[in-house]
Amino acid sequence: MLTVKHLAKSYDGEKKSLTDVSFSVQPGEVTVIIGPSGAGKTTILRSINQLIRDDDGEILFDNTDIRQLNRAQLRQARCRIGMIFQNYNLIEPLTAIENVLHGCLGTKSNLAGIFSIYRNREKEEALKLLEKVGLAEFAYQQCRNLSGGQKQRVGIARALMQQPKIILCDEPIASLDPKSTITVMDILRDLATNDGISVLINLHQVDIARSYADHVIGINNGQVVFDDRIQALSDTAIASIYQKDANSEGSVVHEF
Amino acid sequence: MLTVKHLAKSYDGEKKSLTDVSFSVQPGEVTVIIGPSGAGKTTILRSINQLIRDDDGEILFDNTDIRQLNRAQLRQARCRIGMIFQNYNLIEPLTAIENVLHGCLGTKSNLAGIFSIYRNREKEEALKLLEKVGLAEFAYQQCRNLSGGQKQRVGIARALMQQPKIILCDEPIASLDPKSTITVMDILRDLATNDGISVLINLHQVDIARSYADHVIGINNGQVVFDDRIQALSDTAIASIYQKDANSEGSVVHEF
Amino acid sequence: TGSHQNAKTLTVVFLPGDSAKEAGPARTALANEIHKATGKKVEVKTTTDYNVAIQAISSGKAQIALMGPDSYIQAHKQNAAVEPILTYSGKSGTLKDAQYHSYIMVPKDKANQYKVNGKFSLEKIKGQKMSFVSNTSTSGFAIPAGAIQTNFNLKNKDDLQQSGKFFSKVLFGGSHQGSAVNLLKGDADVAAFDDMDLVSYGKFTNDSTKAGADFKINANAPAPFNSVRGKESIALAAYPVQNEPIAVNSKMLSKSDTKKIISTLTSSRIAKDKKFFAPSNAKVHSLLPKDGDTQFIAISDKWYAPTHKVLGE
Amino acid sequence: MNSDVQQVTNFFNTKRLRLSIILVIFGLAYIGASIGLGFQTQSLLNVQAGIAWLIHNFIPNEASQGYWNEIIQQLFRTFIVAVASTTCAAVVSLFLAIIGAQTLTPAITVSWVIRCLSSLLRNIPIVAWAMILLFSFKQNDLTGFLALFFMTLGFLTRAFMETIEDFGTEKIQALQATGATYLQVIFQGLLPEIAVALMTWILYMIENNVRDATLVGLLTGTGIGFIFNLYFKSLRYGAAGLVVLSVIILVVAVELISNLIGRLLS
Amino acid sequence: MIKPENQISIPTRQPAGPRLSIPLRFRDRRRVTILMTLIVLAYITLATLPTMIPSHFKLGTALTSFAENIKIMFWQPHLANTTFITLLGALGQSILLAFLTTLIGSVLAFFFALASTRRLAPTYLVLGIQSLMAVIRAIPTVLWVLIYSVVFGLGANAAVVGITFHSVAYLTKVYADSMDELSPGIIETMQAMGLKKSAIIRQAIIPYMMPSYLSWTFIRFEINFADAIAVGAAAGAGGIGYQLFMSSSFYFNFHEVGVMVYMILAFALVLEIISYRLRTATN
Ligand SMILES: Nc1ncnc2c1ncn2[C@@H]1O[C@H](COP(=O)(O)OP(=O)(O)OP(=O)(O)O)[C@@H](O)[C@H]1O
Ligand SMILES: Nc1ncnc2c1ncn2[C@@H]1O[C@H](COP(=O)(O)OP(=O)(O)OP(=O)(O)O)[C@@H](O)[C@H]1O
Ligand SMILES: [Mg+2]
Ligand SMILES: [Mg+2]
Repeated sequence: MLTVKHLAKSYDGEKKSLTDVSFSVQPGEVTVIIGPSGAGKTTILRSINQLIRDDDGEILFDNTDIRQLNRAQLRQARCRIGMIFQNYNLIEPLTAIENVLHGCLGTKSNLAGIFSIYRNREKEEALKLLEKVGLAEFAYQQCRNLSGGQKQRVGIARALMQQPKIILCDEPIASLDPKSTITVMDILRDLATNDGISVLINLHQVDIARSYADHVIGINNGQVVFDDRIQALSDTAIASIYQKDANSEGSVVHEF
Repeated sequence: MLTVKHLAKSYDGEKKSLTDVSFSVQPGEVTVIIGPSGAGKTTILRSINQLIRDDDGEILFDNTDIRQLNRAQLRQARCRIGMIFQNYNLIEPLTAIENVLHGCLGTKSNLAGIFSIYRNREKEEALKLLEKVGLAEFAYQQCRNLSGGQKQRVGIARALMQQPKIILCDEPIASLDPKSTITVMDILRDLATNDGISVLINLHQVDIARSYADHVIGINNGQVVFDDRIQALSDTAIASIYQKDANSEGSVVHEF
Repeated sequence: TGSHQNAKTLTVVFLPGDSAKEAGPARTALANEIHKATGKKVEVKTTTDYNVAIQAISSGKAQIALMGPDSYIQAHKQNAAVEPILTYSGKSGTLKDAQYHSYIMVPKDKANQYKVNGKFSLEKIKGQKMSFVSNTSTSGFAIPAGAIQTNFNLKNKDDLQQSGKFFSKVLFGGSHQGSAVNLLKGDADVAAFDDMDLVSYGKFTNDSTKAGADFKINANAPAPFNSVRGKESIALAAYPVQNEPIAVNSKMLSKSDTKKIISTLTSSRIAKDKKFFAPSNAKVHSLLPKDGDTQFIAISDKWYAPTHKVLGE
Repeated sequence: MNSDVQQVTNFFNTKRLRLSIILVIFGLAYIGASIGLGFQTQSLLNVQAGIAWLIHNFIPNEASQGYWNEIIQQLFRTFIVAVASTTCAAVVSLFLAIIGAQTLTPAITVSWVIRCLSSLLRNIPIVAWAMILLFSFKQNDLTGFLALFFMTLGFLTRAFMETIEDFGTEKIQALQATGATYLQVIFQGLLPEIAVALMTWILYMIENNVRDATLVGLLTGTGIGFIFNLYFKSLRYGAAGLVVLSVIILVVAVELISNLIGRLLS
Repeated sequence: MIKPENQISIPTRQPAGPRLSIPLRFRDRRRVTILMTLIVLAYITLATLPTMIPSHFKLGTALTSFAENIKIMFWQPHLANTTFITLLGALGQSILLAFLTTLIGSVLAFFFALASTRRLAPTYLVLGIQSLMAVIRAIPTVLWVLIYSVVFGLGANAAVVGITFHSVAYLTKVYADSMDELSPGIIETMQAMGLKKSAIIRQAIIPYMMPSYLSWTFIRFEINFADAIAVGAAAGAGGIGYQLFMSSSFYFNFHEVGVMVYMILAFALVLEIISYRLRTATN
């Protein structure tokens, strides 16, 4: 499904944020990336759909290297990659259904995008997805009036609207209360198990990872230090993932 | 010291926020008011120094009814009542020592207030108080640069500068981390025990009340439902204080 | 509070309403002469605001003013104590030609359209695009508009100032130059302006005192005439405008001071002083233009009777 | 005396000294500026004389009632010029602000060019605009329109650009990540989010331009400014007072309407 | 706090049966307001813009002449009727005028603001002062100056008083608004300690207000500088505005206008740098 090979990235051309990162993600599985703050988790995720341009390596998605695509092709590819953010990043003054419908903008013309012209089929699909995440009755609420957990579920519905093969989640539950956390993680788990979508999640909470992940990738200081089934994640493994790297300058704050 | 009799208050003339509240506070004791959110704790405290005008009852402070005083007399009375707030309410752009000195402005002339003219004795006192709350070295720091716990201690020093007979604290530790909580509560406890000041505290944390209070008043839906020594505060008593009142409309959210 | 005839300082106000030609040194020179004559401190104030100047001299905040005839008439109307003491003569050195001319002009190539019975006439200017100087200008508005008002029997001059009333369009050029440019560039069909302000840009090729006067822009005229060099315009009508006065507020300035000022300024020394009178093509900006024997001449309000009449005030 | 107390005393003395120095500097600057300008402070105390004069002379009298028609008509023209210039400037500046905002610009040089342009437009005095335009476009509403248009363009471009930049990049990226195009991101993401802020700016500018239109009218001989000048200079103070009154009514009305819209938006 | 989910429950289910078209939103006040406002503005603009263009208007000529003048202004600035020193003096006069009016205005406005903030003053005073200020603000500065120049006569007094009028009205509003933003707890706390009003103002309000007071005052200085120029031109009140008016309206010398515009831009640049410094310093 998705294979990342020898990925490297440095923001300032000096300090390396990623060095030779390789891993792959299987369909129908929840893969969790854990690691201390500043390890490079966000950088990996944003490289996958090229929101940031990395320096070197290969990112094979459906057997094509995303890094080689031109602008139009990249847009095409992005249509099949859902993404979920810590701050939801919904357009707050718009209704939930409008935000969900943004998920299909990638397949539509500029004109349709400008004047919000959607097919009935698409609208129906959006309503169905809102129902799926348990927000059917909030379809016509402005997103600014929703709670954090509700917003994140709209975010998931938006990602699903893209009919994605993979969903990338950057700390999807960091701003949520415990109850919403469970609702959201349950939905993500369900997407992998029942819909066969690959789910790749950045997380800070190891306990959550334990309950929901199939596979875990540990990152420390821009390098993959752990890559195995969840069952193999021992306490010593965790300690080594979160260990303060002797080489890295500055202090790395552990936030979990 | 302070005796409240048959206090009543309604903000909108309809819904009663306080009904027939009576209790009294002894010098040298820590009295804690507990109760669910919206029960009327803040209303009681603010009635005592007449920051809000209540509707009916008596508030005897030093044997005079505070409610009958004219403006000038009320200002006099307020000089002897210290108050501590959840949000500290310090003048953030000013230094700690200036904030503490504000505590003695109530007894001074207009001119002194405008030109910050203080006696040497007052300056000495302010420094001593800052030392007492453990902030001697922060005297010349702007308050905006202090941490929450430090700010609250400046707030206490300011209240002490008033040479109060009673200190009213409205959830003094709600915004503090556990360590600061203990520092602040220890100081308040000490003021009662060693300086003989009456300390009246609104609290949400029952466990803290248990460790620091001499006397507990339980409020529910604007009425006193418990008024006894701390030792009498059984688990059933707590349950009855926090029980959702069947008569009250709306949902009462328990935040403790 | 009575008159302040013995005020220690005299204030002289200048209103560069009609003429843009005065310059700082010339104003200072006038102030110096008045100072020498009266022994009092003299302050010079300049303003572009017509009301301010009128208000200043009529209320007595200023004792002496150099202002256009129209402004003087207004000030005199407000306070009869405002009186003209001097004006400057024409070429002859007498009051006979102490005047310049205000014209209602049209482009030369269209001039024949305005003839009625073979004579130039105002009849056909109604409904045209008109350009005035500004509504506070004597020769660029008050006089020509007064003439139009009389000619067409209008109630007042308001309709002459606004587009779509008497004229299809009314422009204000801001200065005599601007009004002339409006005409020559074709932005206006008819324009009002005077000769005094335009002498350095062009010449009259025939009798400049009556209808039919032909004004031609010099071949080397500077901005703003650079794009209309060589163009000609014909006067439908020409009106004499009496030269501007130096006016005083007689309540505020003592008789003896007035006399001293008059005798100093009418002296031949002043008439020769380049700061006061210099040909319009001279390098220095003089206070007033010199032509032949131009000099200051004492006058009284009576002399302005013709202007009073034209303005109907 | 205790050295700690001395320190506190010094602290307050330093503060007081600093304040006094600042006050003295401003006091001297005030005196200097007054002398430089020839301003007499006591004239501030004569303000009421001015008000009295105003009331005495500007009270619209019988005669001035006849001017209502004219005034209403010019007032309306002035209002129209203010609204039209703001609206047109808003459209252009929204476009400029989008391609100029650092978060959305196609190239950073474009952003700088637009920034400089807007600063230039804003800082050229409106007097200069009015005069240059008057020379080429002559006396008509178009001149006033253009003068206000250029000023507003400079101002709104800057304001819109800051609004867009405050909006941040995260939400834009979220839409880009769904494969949306540049235009789609702007219309579906950016505009709905900043619509209220833009509206507030536009309303503020209309209010401001109604006032400035009077000034521009005065300079270019159009609209309400022109007839104020006309009546004022012909010493018809009653009519001029009526003009001032009508300007007050218009500006206050615009302010009230914009407050109402503002409340509906919040 | 977690909001209970059933708190917001607007009936949003669609009626059953075949759905021809699914709406994207129900009526939303904000959206309707924006749309209505935009429609009204667009209508006014489109309907009246053509009427502004005079008949027989030669756009081409006008534009060429405009471009020509802009070119003269910016590419060929030089002086003819005045000297650079005179202009510098005039610019200085405009700056002094702006400075003086801002200074007087900000001091007066501070007291008016105290009397018109809801935090300290009774409602009738608040409403009274604020309406008065709204009326004063409604009259354009230049009219104030024109009117006062007749009352006071010649000199700077009229300009100073006229611009000050507007400054006071403007600053009173913004000062009062920023005082209203002050947390009510601050003043209440001081009252709870028995402080007098004067002490509360000096010890609590002023320290909190200082940054916004400074930045608003500076903004007003920039506005007053622009006003000083405008007033110089339109009301003959002197300064660089007067020179600008003479050059452009009397002498038609756009070369000279160019020099003055450059001088004004240079000062505006200085102001912009100072305001940038101020902003970064207070942040
Ligand atoms: N835009 C940027 N410019 C420069 N350096 C950056 C940028 N974004 C991230 N970095 C650096 O790259 C490294 C990896 O950052 P990244 O955000 O990927 O970490 P992370 O694992 O997601 O951390 P967190 O758990 O705090 O989100 C860090 O050292 C960070 O300082
Ligand atoms: N300013 C006010 N206007 C109207 N009603 C008020 C006001 N302040 C408080 N109330 C009402 O009075 C009642 C008591 O409020 P109060 O703030 O005293 O409760 P509390 O016990 O302090 O609650 P909390 O623990 O949340 O601080 C509540 O029902 C509240 O809604
Ligand atoms: Mg991250
Ligand atoms: Mg409370």
